[in-house]
Amino acid sequence: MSVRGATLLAAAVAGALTLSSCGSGDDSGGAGSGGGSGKRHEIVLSNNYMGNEWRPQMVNVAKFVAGSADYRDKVKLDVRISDATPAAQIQSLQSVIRKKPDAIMIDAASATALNPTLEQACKAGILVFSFDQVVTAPCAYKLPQDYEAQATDAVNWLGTQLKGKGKILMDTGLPGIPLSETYVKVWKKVLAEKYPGIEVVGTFSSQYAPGPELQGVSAQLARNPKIDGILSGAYVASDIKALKQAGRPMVPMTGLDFNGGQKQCATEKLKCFFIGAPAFVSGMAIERIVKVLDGGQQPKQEVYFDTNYVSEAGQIDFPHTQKLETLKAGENYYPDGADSLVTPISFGAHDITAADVLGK
Amino acid sequence: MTRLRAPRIHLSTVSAFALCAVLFVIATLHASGFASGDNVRQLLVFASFVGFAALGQTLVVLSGGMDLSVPWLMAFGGIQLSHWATGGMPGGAAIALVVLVGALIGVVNGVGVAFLRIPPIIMTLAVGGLVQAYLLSLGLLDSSGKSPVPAAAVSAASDRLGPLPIVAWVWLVVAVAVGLLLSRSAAGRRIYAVGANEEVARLSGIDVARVRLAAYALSGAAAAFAGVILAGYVGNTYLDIGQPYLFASIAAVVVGGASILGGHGTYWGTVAGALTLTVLSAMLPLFHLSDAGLKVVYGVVILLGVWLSQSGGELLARVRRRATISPEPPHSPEVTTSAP
Amino acid sequence: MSTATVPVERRLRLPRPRIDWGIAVTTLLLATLVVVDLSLQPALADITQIGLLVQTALPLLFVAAAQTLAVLVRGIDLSVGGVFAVANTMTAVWVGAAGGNHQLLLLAVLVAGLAMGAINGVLIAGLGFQPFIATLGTWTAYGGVALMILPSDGGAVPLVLTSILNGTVAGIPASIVIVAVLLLAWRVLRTSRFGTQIYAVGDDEERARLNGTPVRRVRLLVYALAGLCAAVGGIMLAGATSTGSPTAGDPYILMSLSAVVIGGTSLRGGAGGVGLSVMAAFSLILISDIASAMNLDVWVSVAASALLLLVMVTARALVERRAEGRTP
Amino acid sequence: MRLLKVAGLRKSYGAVDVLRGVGLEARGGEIHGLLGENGAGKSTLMKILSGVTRADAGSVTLDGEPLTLGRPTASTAAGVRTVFQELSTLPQLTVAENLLYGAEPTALLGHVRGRRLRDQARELLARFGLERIDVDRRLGTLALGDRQLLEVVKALRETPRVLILDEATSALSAEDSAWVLGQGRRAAEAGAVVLLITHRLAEVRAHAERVTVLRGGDDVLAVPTAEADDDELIAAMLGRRVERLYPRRGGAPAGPLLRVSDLSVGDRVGPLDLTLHEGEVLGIGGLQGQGQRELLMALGGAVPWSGSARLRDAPYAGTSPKRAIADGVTLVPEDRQREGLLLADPVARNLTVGSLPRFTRPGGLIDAAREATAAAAQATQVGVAHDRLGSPVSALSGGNQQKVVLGKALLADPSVLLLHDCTRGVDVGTKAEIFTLIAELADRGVGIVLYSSDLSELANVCDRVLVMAEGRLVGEVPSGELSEEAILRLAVGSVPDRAEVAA
Repeated sequence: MSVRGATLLAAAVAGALTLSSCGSGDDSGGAGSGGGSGKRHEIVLSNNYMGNEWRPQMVNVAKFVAGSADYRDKVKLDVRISDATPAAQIQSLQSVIRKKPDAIMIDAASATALNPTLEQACKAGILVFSFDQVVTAPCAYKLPQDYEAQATDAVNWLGTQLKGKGKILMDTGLPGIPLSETYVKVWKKVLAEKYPGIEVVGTFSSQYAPGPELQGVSAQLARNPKIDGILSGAYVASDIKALKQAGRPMVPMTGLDFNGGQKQCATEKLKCFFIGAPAFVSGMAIERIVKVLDGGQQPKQEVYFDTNYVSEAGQIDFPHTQKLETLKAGENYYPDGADSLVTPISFGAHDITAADVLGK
Repeated sequence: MTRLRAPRIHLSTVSAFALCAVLFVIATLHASGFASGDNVRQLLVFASFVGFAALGQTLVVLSGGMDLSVPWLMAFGGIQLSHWATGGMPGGAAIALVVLVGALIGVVNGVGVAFLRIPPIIMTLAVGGLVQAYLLSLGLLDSSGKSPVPAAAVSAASDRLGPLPIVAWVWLVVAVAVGLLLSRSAAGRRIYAVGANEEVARLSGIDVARVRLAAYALSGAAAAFAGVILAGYVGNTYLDIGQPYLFASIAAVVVGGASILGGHGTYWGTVAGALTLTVLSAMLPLFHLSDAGLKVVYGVVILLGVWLSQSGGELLARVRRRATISPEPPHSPEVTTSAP
Repeated sequence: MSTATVPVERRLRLPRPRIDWGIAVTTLLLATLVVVDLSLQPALADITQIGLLVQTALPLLFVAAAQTLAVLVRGIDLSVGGVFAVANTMTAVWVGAAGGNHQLLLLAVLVAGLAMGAINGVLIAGLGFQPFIATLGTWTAYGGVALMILPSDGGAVPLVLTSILNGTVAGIPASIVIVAVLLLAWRVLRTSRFGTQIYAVGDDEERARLNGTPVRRVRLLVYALAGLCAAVGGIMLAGATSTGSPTAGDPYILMSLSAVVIGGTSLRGGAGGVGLSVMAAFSLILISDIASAMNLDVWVSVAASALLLLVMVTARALVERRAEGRTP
Repeated sequence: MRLLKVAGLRKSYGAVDVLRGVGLEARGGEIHGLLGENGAGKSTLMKILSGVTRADAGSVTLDGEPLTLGRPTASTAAGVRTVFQELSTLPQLTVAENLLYGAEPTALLGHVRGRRLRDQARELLARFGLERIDVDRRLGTLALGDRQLLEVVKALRETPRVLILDEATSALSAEDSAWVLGQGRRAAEAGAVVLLITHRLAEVRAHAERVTVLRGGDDVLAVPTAEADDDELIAAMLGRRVERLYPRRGGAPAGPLLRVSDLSVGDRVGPLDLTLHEGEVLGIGGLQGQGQRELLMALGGAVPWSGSARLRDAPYAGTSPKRAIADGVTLVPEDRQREGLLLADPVARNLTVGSLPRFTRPGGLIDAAREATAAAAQATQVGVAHDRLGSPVSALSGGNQQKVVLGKALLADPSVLLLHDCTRGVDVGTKAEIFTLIAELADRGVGIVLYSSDLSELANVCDRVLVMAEGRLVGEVPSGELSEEAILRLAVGSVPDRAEVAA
C-alpha cells in the first residue's frame, strides 16, 4: 500500500513537472522557430529582486522596449528573476548559459560575486551587459550610474541650502550593499571637507523601504528638537510624513526620484533634491545590446549620468557633476500618477506611459 | 483559594516590564529628549506594530506552535488592502475584509498543524511562501494616483486621541481584551492546556484541533491588521513591509517571558517585550554605534532579556518541580505508547 | 505477584519489511527532479555542467548539514546565517588580503566557525537557553560581526580557493568531490561512538543521561560542529563567487530548515541524517534550476517551492503513519 | 562476602527533605528487598547509587571502598548496574546499539565496527535466551515487555557488583516478571548485591532474603524477610496499621447502564460485546497488552472505534473525549503524568480543566469563585489537602497526583468511569483510599470499568471480571467465583503458546 502510495506520488510529481515543462517547451520552441526565421536576438534579462518598487518598473520597461515597434522583430526577451542572493542568481545564470542566448543583460546581486559565472558566459560566446548594479567582470559591458557623483551632488545641494551650517539626519541605507556604502562614504567625506559647520546629529537606516525610513526619521526627530536637513538616499515622501507627524517645519531633504515625494515637494513648494535613478535604464540597455549584436560600436563601460531633480530652479546654486532639472508636471513628475512611479517614465524616442511601467 | 493562577507567570511579565523600564531610564539619562512626550508617543506607535504582529504569535506560541507566516500576512494586509481600496472598495469594508481573509489564511495554517500534523514551523513557512507568491502575482505596483491606503488606516496610525496616538489606544484595548481572554476565559484555559500538554488536553475533553485553528486564525487576523496599520502609518505598501516583524514578533514573545514550548506566558508579557525591543532599537543609535555594532548589541541584549525574564520565573518553577518530582520519577513515554 | 511458572506467552512477530521509507521518499524525489531537469536541459548531461550546478549548491548543502546536526539533538540553529556570513567575509577580507599561507588562515576561519558554534552550544547546553531563542540572538550578533569585518560586498578571495573549487580531481569536478567528502565525513561521524551519542541525546535526553552519556558535552560539540559546517558553507560561497558578502548567509537559514524537513530528519530529534538533508537540499537547488530552465514567473517558482515543502511533509507523514500502522 | 554499605545519605530539594540520613546494608549473594510508600525516598536512593543524582551528604561504600557519587559513569565503573523503572533504552537506536551503548567495539578514530557490534549483541541475547529478538530492529518498534527485558540484559552485560532492580517488574506480565527476577537471582548467586525495589509485597516475600523499609526519607526497618509478616511490613511502610486494603461494598449492581455490541478498534481489538450495570465495578483482566488499553480508550472516545453502544436508553457515540465526557463517560487514562495532568499547572486548574463548561459564564469568561469552590470540594472528596490547591501538581507525590486525576474525572460528574490501572505506582495507603472511593461511587450508582495489572485488585474490588486475550473477551469470572487464580487461569489458558511459532 505504502509502496504504491509513494510511487503514485512520485509519478504524479514527475508527471506534473513534465507536463508543465512540455508546455513551456512548446512555447520556447515556437519562439525559437520564430527566431530562426526572423533572426530575432535572444536576450535574457537576469534580475534578482522584486521586493521594492523600482525593480518591477525596470523589468516592465525592458518588456515594453523589447515589444515596441522598433524592436519587436529584433528582440526576443526572456526575464529570469531569481532570489536576491548571488548564489541564486549564479544558478539561474547557469541554466541561461546552457541555453546559449545571444545576450544576457543583468542587474546583479553583487558587483563581484557573479564574475566567475559571467566570464563563463562570455567564453560561451554570450554578450554580457550589466546595468544598474553593474559587475566588475572585464568581459562584460557596463552601464553604471555614477553613485559617487550622485551622492556628491546631493550633499553639495544640502550643504548649499543650509549655507554650511546646521544639524542634519543621515540615512545609512541598507547595511551591507555597495550603494549605501558609497553614499555614506561620500557624504561623510564631503561634509567633513566642505561643510564642517554641518553636524550629523542622528543616523537612520532607510533600508530603501518607506516604512523603515519613516520610523527612523520619526525616532530621530523625537530625540532631536532641532533638525535643519535630511540627507537620505531613499524616500522623501517618508521624510515629509515624519516631519508632519511630529509637527515640525519642513527642512531641505534629499532622496530618490519617486513620484510621491516629487508631487509633494512641487505642490507644497518644499526644498527637495531627487537623485535620478530611472527605471528605464533597462530599456537603454536593450538598445545598446541590439546595437552591439547588429555589429555596432559600444564602449565597454559607459557611465550613465543621471539627471537629478530639484524642486525649484532657484535652488540650483552648487557645484554639480550630473545633469540637473527642476520639477515640471507631466514631464518629470506626474501629479495624478501613482506615488511609486520612478520618474521620468520615458526616454529617447519611446512613448512609455505610466500604465506600461506599472504593468497594467 | 483564589490562587488559581500560577504566580511565576506574573513574575516573568513583571521582569520584562522592569527590563524595559531600565533601558528607558538608561536612554533618558543619556539623552533627555528620550523621555519627551513626542518620543514616547513615537515609541508607542512603533511598539504597537510589533505588539499586533506578536499578538497572534503569542497565542500560537502559548498553544505550543509558532507562526512564521506573520511577515507575509502583514504584507498581505497592506498590499491587498491597497489593492481593494484603490479598486473602489470603501476603506472600512476593505480593512474588515483583509483582516477576515487574514484569519482564513491563519485557518489554513491551523488545518495543516492540527489535522495534517505538519510541524508548525514548516506549515507556516510554506503558507508564508504561498502568500508571498500570491502577492508577487498581483504585480505589486498600483497605478492610481490616489493614496494607496484608505484614510481610515492612515488616521488610525497617525492621528492622536487625547494624549496618545489612536493606534496606542487600540493596542491598549486589544491588550486588555487578550489579557482577559487568556487569564479569565475558558478559551484561554484551553489554549494553555493544549500548549502545556496536548494529549492531556484532548483526554480532558478539549477539542485540540479547534483550539489550534482558533489560535492560528487569530494570528492571521492580527498579522493582517498589523499590516493594515503599518501601511496606514507608512502611507504606502510594498512586499517586504513585514520582514522586520518576523524576528521582532518572536523576540517580543520570548523576551516577554513566554515559553517557546508553549503552556505558559501572557500577552502582557509580550506587550512588555514589544516595548523593550522598541526602546532598545530606538536607544542604540543614540550611542553612536555603527550599524554593525548595533546589530551585535541588539542580539546580546535580546539574549540577556530572555534570560532575565525567563530565568527568574522558570528556574524557580524548575526548582520547585524538581523538588517533588524526583522522589518519584516520571513515567517514561514508553510506558504509555506501548503498542499492543 | 505469584511466581507461577505459566507457559511463556510470546506474541507472534512478523519480519518487518526492511525498506526505510524516509530514505526511499527522499531518494525518489531527488531522482525524479534529476530526470526532469535532464530532460529539460540536455546540455546538463555533462560532468562539467553538473560540477557547476553542484558548486552553486555547495553553500546550501553545508548549511543544511549544519542545520541537520542541530535538529538531530532536538534543536535548531538560526545562527547558521550569521556564522556563514562571518566565515564568508573573513575569507574575503582577511584570508584574501594576507599573502602566503592561505591554508593556515582558512583553518583559522574554520576555527572561528567552530567557536561561534561553541558559543551557541554554551548558551544552550550550559545556560539552558532554548535553541531557537539562543540562536535567534547569536544570529543577530554574528550578523553584526560580519558587517564589522566587511561593510558591503567585496573583498578578495584567495585565488587558491577559487582554483581549487573550479579544479578537478581525477577528471571529476572538485565540487562533486567535496560533496563526497562531506558525505564520507558524515558517515564516519555517524558510525562513531559520538555519532551514536548524538542520536541518543536527540532521542531522549534523560535516558541518554541514564546511559552515561555526557549530554551537555555532546550538545555543545554538536553545535560547534554545526558552526564548523556553516563556516565551510560560507567559505564555499566565497570561493564560488570570488567575493565576500556580509548578508549572504541569511537566505540559507529557512532554506536549510526546509531541506532538513524535506529530507526527513525529524524536528523532534534522534532520527534522520545529514545524507538525507544533502539530498533534499540538492532537490531544492534542482527545483530552482528547473524553474529557471522553464522560465517560470517568479511567483510560480515561489509557490512551487512552498507547495513542494507541504507535499513532501504531508506525504511523509502519511507514509510513515501507514508504515507505523503495520508494525506490531 | 561483598557488602554494600550506605550511611547517612541526605538529599533535599529546596525545603523538601527527601532523604534524611538513610542507611542500608546489603550483602552479596542475596536479594535485598526495598519497600516504601511513594515519597519514602526509594527512587532517590537508587538514583544516588547509580550516579544520576548527587547526594547532599552521606557515604556509600562497596566492600569498604568509597563509591564516587554523582556521575553515572563513575557508578558504572564501580560495577553498579540499574534496571530503571522508567526505561533507559533509546527507542530510535537499534537493539544492538542499545545493548552495547557506551561499550561499542571500536576501531581507529572511534569508528564503531558495525558487524562486531551486531555479533556481540547477538551473543549477549543468546546468553539470556532471547535469540528471537532481532538486533537490527529499532528498539522503539519492540513490544514494551521486550524492551524491559532488554533493559535487564543491558544491565547484566558485564557481571555487576551491584544490581538494582527499580520497579523493574511493575509493567511486566507474570512470566516476564519471573524471568527478570530469575536473572536477579542468578546475579546474586554470582556474588552481586541485588536490590529489589517493588510495590509488590508478595514479590519481596517470594524473592528477597532481607528487606529494608523506608519511610519519609528514613530507614525504619531492616530484617530478614522470613522474620516479618505482611502486616508488620505494611505497618512499617505506613507508620500505622491499615485495617483493610479493600473496602466492603454496600449495594449491589442494578440495571444495565452501558451496553456495547460489536466494538472493534482497528484490527487489534474486538469485535466484542459487554454490558456494564449501574453501581457495578466491572474488572477487565488478562495479560498485559491484550487490548485492554484500546478498549478503555475507545469507550472514553479517545481512539476511533466501530460498533454500537447505548448509554441507559440513548445511543452512545463516543467519538471524542469531549463528547464522551459530555455524555457522562469519563476516562482516567493509564499514564497520569503524560495523559492525565498538566504538570506545571496548579492543582485546582488540573481539577477543573476537564469540566470548564460548567464554570463558564455566557460571555465565555470563567466564574472564578464557582471554580474555586468546586475545586476545593473535589479536593476534599478525593483527599487532597486544600493548601496544595495553588501549588503546581508536579509538586505532589505520585499518590496525590493520581487523586487529582481522579478528582478531575469525578468533577465532570460521570455516570460511567473508566479506570486504567489507576493504582499503578501508588503507595498502599493511597490505594486503600482509592478503593474506598471506588466503592462509594459504585454505591451511588456509578458504573465503573476497572482495568488493573494487579490480580488481587481485580479479585477483591470488582463485582465481576472480564478477561481479554488478543483483543477479545475470552471469559468472565462471575461475582461468586472471583479469585486471582480464576482470572489468571482464563488469562493464560486461552492463549496459545506462541513461543515456538515466533522462534
